Amino acid sequence: MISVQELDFNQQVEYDRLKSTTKIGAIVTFTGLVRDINEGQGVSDLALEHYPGMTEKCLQDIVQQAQQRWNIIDFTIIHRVGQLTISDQIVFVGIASQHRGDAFAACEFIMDYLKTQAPFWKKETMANGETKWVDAREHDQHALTKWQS
Amino acid sequence: MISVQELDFNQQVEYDRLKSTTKIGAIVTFTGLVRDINEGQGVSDLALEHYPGMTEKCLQDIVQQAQQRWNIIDFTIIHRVGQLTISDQIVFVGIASQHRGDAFAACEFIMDYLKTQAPFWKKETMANGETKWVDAREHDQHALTKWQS
Amino acid sequence: MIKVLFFAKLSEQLGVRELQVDAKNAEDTKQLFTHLLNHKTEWASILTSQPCLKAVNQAMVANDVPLKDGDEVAYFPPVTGG
Amino acid sequence: MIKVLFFAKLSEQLGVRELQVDAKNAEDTKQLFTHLLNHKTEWASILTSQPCLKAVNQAMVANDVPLKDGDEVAYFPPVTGG
Repeated sequence: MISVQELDFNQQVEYDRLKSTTKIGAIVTFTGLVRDINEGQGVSDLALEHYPGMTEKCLQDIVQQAQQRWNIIDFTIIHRVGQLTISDQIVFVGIASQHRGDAFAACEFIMDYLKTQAPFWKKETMANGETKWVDAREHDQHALTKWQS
Repeated sequence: MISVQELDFNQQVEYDRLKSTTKIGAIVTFTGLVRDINEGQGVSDLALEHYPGMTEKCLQDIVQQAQQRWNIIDFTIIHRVGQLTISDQIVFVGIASQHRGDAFAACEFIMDYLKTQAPFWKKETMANGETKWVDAREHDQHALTKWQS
Repeated sequence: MIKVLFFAKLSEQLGVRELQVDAKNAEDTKQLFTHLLNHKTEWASILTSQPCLKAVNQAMVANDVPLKDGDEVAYFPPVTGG
Repeated sequence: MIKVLFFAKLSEQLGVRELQVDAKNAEDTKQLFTHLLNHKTEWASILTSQPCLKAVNQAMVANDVPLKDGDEVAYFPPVTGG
């Protein structure tokens, strides 16, 4: 399941949905939250813009790549857009597999590619009221190298 | 938090506990479940034995190693013992960090070491009523090599 | 016509989110980009002063590719979701 | 005395979970193991026919180590939790 939505999501609901068959031996979930500090500056709010249409296609494509590499029984990707604030949930990726190795790798792979390829953009509002588009991190590009061997 | 317990645990409760400060940007959880098939045989029940005292020390030691390698804001390890059945939750490892790389690595590291070093033993009851101690998997030993560079 | 979209900081700076460009001014993404550089006085400096990714029909492309009437081309900064 | 513990399949096969061994028969884990091999007729074959890990005072040890009165030594199969 892939969803781009303004609404918040619930960890238990998503976990239960992934835990749907008795073949599943491992569930890995990742949740991304709005931190209060980014690059050393106090953040108060976050606006998330995306490219409707392309976003869903891009996430589907990333999942297909993961499915070609690992044994995935079920998956969920939820990414929120719109106005968020400190400690809000931004993104959820959950993978259900027979074995833990597949679940860990697929979950991290999807997050690493989502971070560098899915068309979302964050705009932060600082504690002092200034707004600033978040810069892409070199580190996120670098994280892809571990999947390219 | 480290707990070895007969009682079941709740994903939402554990997740909420990890999400306790606004510094946290990433939460990774792993949950291990009783699968209905192990090594091709239908499993109906599972008994988990452990070495009280050593188990807790061993898990504490694994967490300390993870803390030396990665930035961990909070962690939870829960491992159940006693009688379990199909689809029951066996183990939970949750990591809260500022960044996702630390959370993924620490969570998988802890599971890989738990699997090969923590003194738990599984005994399966098959659909036909036969019982069998589960054999250690070569594959689990091999999983450690990725942490030894 | 070619439908051209801008996102995030780029759309804020250009002051526009969507634009229609005659397909004869956009036989490929290279020609389209040159056309956009000349669209308004300040556009050349905005579009060339920062990293700018492009997607054709909602798939990112690294190099220049041919375009045809009805295509959708988007320009945006490096992504920062997740 | 040395407190000796067995777990899982090993304890099932030996028919015992705990045993006290006089410290003078167990100056180190090697001597203790030899003592256990001779504890009952079938113990030698049980203890040598399968992989058997050991922990001294609740920490796994790979090689033989010295023992002293009051130590706790455990023998068990490779672990299978998680």
